[in-house]
Amino acid sequence: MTTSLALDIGLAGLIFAIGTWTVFARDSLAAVIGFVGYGLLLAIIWVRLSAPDVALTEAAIGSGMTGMLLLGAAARLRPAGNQSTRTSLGGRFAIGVLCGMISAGLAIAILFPPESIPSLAPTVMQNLAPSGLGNPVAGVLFVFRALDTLLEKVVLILALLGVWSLATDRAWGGVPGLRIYLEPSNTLTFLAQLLPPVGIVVGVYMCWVGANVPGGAFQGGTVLAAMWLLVMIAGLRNVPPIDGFWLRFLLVIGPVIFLAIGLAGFVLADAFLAYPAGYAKPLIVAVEVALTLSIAVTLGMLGAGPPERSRHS
Amino acid sequence: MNAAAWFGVCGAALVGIGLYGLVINPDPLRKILAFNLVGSGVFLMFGVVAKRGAAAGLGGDPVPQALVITAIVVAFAATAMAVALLLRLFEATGEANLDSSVSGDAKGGDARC
Amino acid sequence: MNILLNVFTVLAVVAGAFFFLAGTVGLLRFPDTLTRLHAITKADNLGLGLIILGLLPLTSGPIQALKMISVWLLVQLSGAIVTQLIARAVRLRGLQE
Amino acid sequence: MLNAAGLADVTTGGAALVLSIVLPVAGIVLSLVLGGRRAERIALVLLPIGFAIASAIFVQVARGGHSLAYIVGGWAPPLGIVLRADGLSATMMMMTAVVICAIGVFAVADFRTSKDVFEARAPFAFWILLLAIWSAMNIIFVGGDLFTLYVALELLTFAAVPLVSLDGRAETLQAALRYLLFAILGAVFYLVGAVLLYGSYGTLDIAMLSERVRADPATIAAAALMTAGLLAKTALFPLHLWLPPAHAGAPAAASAMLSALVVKGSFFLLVRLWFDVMPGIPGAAGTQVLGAFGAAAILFGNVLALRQQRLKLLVAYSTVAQIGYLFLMFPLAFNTASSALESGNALTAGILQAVSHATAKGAMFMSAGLMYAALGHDRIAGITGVGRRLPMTVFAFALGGVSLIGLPPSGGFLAKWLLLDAAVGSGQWWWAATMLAGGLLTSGYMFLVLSRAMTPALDPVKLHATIPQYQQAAALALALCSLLLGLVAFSSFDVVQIGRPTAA
Repeated sequence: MTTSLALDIGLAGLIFAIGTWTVFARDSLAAVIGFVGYGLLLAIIWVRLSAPDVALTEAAIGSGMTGMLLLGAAARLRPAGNQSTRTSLGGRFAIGVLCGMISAGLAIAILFPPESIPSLAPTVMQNLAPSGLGNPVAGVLFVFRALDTLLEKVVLILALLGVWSLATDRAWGGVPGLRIYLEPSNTLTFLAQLLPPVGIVVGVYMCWVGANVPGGAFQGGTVLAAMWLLVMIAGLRNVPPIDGFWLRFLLVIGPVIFLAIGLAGFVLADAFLAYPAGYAKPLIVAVEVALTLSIAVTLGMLGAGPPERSRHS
Repeated sequence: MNAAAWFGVCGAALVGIGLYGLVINPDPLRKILAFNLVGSGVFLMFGVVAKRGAAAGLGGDPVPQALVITAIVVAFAATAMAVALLLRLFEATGEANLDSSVSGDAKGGDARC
Repeated sequence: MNILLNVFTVLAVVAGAFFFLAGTVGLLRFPDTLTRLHAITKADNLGLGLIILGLLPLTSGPIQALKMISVWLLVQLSGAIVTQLIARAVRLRGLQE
Repeated sequence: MLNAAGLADVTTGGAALVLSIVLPVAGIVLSLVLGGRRAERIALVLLPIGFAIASAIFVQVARGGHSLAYIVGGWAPPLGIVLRADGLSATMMMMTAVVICAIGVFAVADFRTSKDVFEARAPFAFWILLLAIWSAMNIIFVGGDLFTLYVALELLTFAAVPLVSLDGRAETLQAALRYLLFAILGAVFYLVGAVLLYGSYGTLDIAMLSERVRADPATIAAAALMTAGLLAKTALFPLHLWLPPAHAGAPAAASAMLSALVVKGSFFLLVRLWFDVMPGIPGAAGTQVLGAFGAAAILFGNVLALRQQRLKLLVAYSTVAQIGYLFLMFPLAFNTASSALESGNALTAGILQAVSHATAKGAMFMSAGLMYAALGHDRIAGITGVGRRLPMTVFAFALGGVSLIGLPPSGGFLAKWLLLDAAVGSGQWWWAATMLAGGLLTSGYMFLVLSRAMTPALDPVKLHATIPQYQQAAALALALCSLLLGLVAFSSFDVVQIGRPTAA
């Protein structure tokens, strides 16, 4: 057994241990904090699986943004405690056996791959050149399976609409109350002044290089969203009301441009979501830039929660 | 067994443990957390499939990798909506429960503790 | 020269790892929030700093080295401020646990 | 670009498939940025256009006698994504268009932005969600790629859950959260299956998978997990617990959409999976198990419906029962000789049941909602005499019931007749017995409601709100669709079978 294999097994074991702990921990807040650490370790596994794009996404969205939402919720729900009844011992045992069987089945399915392992990697590399992209993952997301990426952005927007729809009728069009409430303090303000310039550079960089090296609209957009949330939490900028024109505009600019370029493909190229020969890369970069903005705004507003105060009060 | 296979087993185990937590834990927040465990386990298995398909000078098959990115974003959207619903439910009833029947007003009839 | 640099890398990384270990033990074993914060900041600042210092000779160029140093600086910044905020919260709400 | 020459004939007819997806999406983003009551106007403009597109696809498929396809971006599978519309998709798309349009007309009265505000919460959200549901349903019907279908499934969930809690009452919030947890877990199960299939076959395209699929452990595990996930989303007994509170608690127009359409989305994926991707995998035992769940759903759902005190809950439980009928087609379509699922009359019957239930249930939820609005409550004990005041509404409710029971000439009759015929023909009399018992129970609760509604009240019924004629007309139109659907028996050919492997 080589050292690196031993380290990988240790990493997998550690991740499983933390995952198990988040299920059984008594305190919800502690479990959520464990989950954030779990997400960061998972990002390392993704690097080990030669998937740096996924690692960035997991760290930014799977661990960072999800962790922030869950932390805010755990802090708010703390006084609730838990009055519901627990499952009986026999029931727990039966469910445990069932879950164990599912795990075992999945493990067997993944441990015995077919004799010839299928892969689309060669096909992707053969067809990537005309698009001018250097990052094959970006190629799959924006060239070969652009429809999925477009729909996924619609999913995000719908989730935001769903969150907003939970507001009271009176608060509609008003300002979201940030879930994570911190007393204003000088140190936080200091951080919110110092970090965003760096963060914005990082976010823009991630989006910009995403066409050629790991990174891209989702990762960059998440970093921008985090910076925006930080500035709002520190009170340096107000949370915008949800019916503001610019907010709505930025929210949809990504899918709108994506859709427009896709529809133009009917006329200028040979199909919907096809790029005219020679213009693929600039068009994809345009889509990525617009998507980064939209994703930043969507994630930021998802973090801020449903509107709680009417604009005028 | 190579490292990827171990990660695959880890993913399968995470699906099971997450599923257990999702069914057993009465607290909705912990259910949401457990759902994220199940999701990450599934993604990890997809990552192993990608790693197995390493070819053409790439460390892994880029198609499943791209699909995982999409799936992570979708799972986040689900979490965001679930958390918002949960907080709104807590605000409306003062408790965060899925199994007790809640009524419109917070002081509803049943005094279960 | 090369061997010297390698020895330097190993020493610095091992020292950094030691601080991480110590910080983790402190986080788990110390009695209250403030002392735990004290332990974990040591791991952050010194441990990460030493590891990055040790890795600097292995970087492929000044840009990469700069990136790694900026990682350390950012961790310093966020670590210090978050610690400050937690300590403040503890002071405001009284010592718990 | 990949074989551009060979694509030309595939892509020309298929552009309508893209439009059927993209148009509602464009409506969603436009509504968000323009805001206010323009969301309603955009939706109302898109309703007829979308209807025209669905009709065009339906006519093209029915006339041409073969399925349509569109290769998105010019990238053929396994790299790219194909949209396909066979007879199955065209039928379901047409059904969705009809139901959505009726619901759109119905909802104009309930989701109007009042004059004194620029934008109001419920109407704004409702009209966008309506478009989102339409788009998601269309993707599910024409998607040819298992992952695109996963995204569509999630899109459907994120459109459906906010509809449940649109009222904002505590119990609907709870129902919505429970629904969301069921739905996202179901989707994750579906995704695991897709992962395993990709790992074995290197493609997610349905047509390519159907050629490559083998009965190895990974594939069987994938089939089982995907089925379980989709059953949770379809609310087949015993995974139905989330459905009644969610469907009964939503506003009438939303309930109609959830019960008529949303559960059909995951059901349709199940049909695709079992009939198209892996007809040979489930085996006799698998189909019998699925049928048994269906039979249990019929009996259980109907008995519970019979015991409900509230009209909307009764209608919701009847959905649980009617979903059961959909699953009887699996054992009945199973051919023991070839040991595979065959697309014959049983498949046609199942799809017909889906379509007639969608139209009937849409009508029934609308009428139940109108009675609720008129009386201020929906206690079945208190609806005495409402038949006099709202004859059109009660008539629509009754016609919907006719289809649920399976009386001629309704679509429900034809569907159940075909199922019975298949059950008797294949010697599986136990399904026939279940269906007959289910029909009796259904007539029981329909009689209970209608006899109350038609009994003259002692003192005149006071209506809390005036019910616009067009709302009643929308409900009645859907009910008539369901009633007249049975007449397709007189047409000589079967649209559902177009593009099926065995039909050619």
